[in-house]
Amino acid sequence: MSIEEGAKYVAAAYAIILAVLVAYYFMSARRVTVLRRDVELLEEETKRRRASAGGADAD
Amino acid sequence: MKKLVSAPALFLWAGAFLIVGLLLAFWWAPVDASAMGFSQKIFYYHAPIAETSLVGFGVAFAAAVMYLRTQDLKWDRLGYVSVRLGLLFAVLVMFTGMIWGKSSWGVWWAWEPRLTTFLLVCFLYAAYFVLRSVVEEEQRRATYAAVFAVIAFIDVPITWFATRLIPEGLHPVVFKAGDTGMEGSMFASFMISMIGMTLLLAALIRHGWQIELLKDRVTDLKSILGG
Amino acid sequence: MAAAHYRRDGATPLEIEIEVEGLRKTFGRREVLKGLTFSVPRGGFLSIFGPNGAGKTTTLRVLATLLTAREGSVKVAGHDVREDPMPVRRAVGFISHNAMLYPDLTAQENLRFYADMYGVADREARITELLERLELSARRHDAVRAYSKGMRQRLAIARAILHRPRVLLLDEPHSGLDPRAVDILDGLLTDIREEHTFVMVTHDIAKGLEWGSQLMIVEGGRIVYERAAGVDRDSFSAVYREHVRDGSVL
Amino acid sequence: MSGWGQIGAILRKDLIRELRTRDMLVSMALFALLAMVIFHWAFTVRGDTDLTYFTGGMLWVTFVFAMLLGLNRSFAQEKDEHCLDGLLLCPVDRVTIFLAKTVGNLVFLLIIQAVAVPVFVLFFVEGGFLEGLPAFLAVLLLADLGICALGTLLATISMNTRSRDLLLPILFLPLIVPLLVAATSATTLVLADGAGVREIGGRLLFMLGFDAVFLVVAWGTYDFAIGE
Repeated sequence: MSIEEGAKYVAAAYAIILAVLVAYYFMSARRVTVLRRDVELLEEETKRRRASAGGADAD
Repeated sequence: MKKLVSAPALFLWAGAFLIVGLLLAFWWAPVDASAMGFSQKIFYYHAPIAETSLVGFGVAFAAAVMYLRTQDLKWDRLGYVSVRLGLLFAVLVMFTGMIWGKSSWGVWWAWEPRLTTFLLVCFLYAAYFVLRSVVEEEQRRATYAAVFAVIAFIDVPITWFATRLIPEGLHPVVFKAGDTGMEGSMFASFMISMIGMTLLLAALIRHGWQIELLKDRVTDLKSILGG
Repeated sequence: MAAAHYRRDGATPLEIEIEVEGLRKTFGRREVLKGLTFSVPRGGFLSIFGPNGAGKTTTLRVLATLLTAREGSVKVAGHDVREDPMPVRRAVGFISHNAMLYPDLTAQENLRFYADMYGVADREARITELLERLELSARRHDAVRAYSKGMRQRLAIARAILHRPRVLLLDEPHSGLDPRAVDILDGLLTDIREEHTFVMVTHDIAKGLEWGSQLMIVEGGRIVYERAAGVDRDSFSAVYREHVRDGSVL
Repeated sequence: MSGWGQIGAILRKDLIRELRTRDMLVSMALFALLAMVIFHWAFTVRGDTDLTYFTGGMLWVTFVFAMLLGLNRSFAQEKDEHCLDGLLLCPVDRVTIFLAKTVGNLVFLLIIQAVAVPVFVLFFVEGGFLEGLPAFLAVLLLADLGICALGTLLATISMNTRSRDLLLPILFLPLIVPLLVAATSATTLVLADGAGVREIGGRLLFMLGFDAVFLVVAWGTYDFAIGE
């Protein structure tokens, strides 16, 4: 196999792999952001409920 | 300090090392003088990916031991994420290994010890996910998964050794690149790629772990709100 | 049977046999026991009531060392169940609605197996004694597969008290028994009542009140009601309905 | 009671049960003999094919799969009748249970091999066999020990899961491959090339190491595998 042919294989493989890994990274980064927001919303909701429930218990 | 090891920081470091490693490998390190020729360049990411895959399984092993000692589910999540990434890298090893095989031996697959080992490792860690999927109770699932992660990790070097017991002469053993001494420039390029790939794994594990922990938190909060 | 078998040096009549403090048990992220604290003196009989999923059986299995809880301290017969399980296992007999017998073995073979596991010194004599007392002598060489539910349950009792435990844990022992088997079980409980400390988990209010010297209602992993015995059935049922949301099961 | 006495008690119980019902042994033996016939069809490409070189592979593939049948059964009753709870209530080290079950499975495997190996040799091996017997037995024992130890550990895990019998081979086969490679190549060297203990020493040592490693691993993890 000539050097040019080999280079084609090698370059293509490296490009594909790096693309996969970088895409994986950004997908998981997005996922973290979305989940963080979900948790924040849910925590606020829990706090609000607890506040109102605490008021009811005091009666 | 915390900022320096956060996932984005790790990712940036990984990127820097990988790019430098790539440049060095293609423009600085000499073209291999043997029959491998230019395709030997694949070595600069094939071997780091293989090493990174094993690091992933090693992290899973450590997490499994931690889980068994503490019964804290966060270690189960770390183990799960590490196995998943280790397996992803192991599959990539097969992929680059096959390309190497095609470009230097002219076949897509050879029963060469290292490739065979990684094939078995893929099966082994695929079983980890099957095991997880058939245990409903969370604590039990974590315990079994941890026990299996310990067994599997110990089996990896044994498998690697066993594939060398297969009688030679049936298939040509061509793969000798790593065994011969490397030139300094080759070694430096190789090490930089290796560090970069490991940092990339660290960034991915951090994110994955965070995702699992956040998912748990969401489930908990939902059950508080729902109940 | 002589009470001397069960006495340990320095034992006083009111010694605490079972001591549970702040017991918490989680399955994964689901908390099943949320901090139980109770104790049973030697010779006491604790009846635990509560709806399904309240954590009654889990409590019993922690006492028997079948489950480990990471929070809280549990002592049975003077030994911590987590740190020192072996003496606890020797001190505990467990009777549940599952007989835990090998169907392909005969009654005698089953008892021999368990006797060897516990290291019962007078194995043959003890087995003969128990089989006679439980009216199973005639069928001792039959495979357990051929036994009726009641007979299996009687043999399960023999299995549980074979090694002369100090503490007996009963998990719904009356469930699924025919009236005749209930009579035999109750007769046997009467026989061994004096020498043992009991914890019984039950749905059966009548049986629980009949036997218990201490009563406890568990719901949602918490003790919601506790008192000494001496209460009639109607008022206890009222209490139960008051504390347990789905009290209608009784 | 000592651990040895308890191992004896569990072993005796399992043997009585098996000799009375024979459900494991009969299906394992029939499987091994059937596998032989099927291998003959599968590998005989011409009328005069010499299968000696395939005997090692055929033997160990057969035994590993036969053992999978047995392993699935060996915990079935403990689980179905809740006898496992009874066993765990006893004052017994969990490792003792592991050792007793491993020895029990080893006994069953050896019984099957006592039937199957002579038939295999008769059917497939051309030439002498007796001079290779010591080497062959060494391979047999070392491989059996590893198969039974690892198999018992994994069967304990799989019996507690939803899919039981389906899970065991998926966990067991990839882990046992190293041992299988060593046992197969050693057996082939003995049967086809007339190698003695000395020539296959490296492989024997490897199998010994494998057995030791997994006995230690089981020692450390069996509590977790069988508990809760």
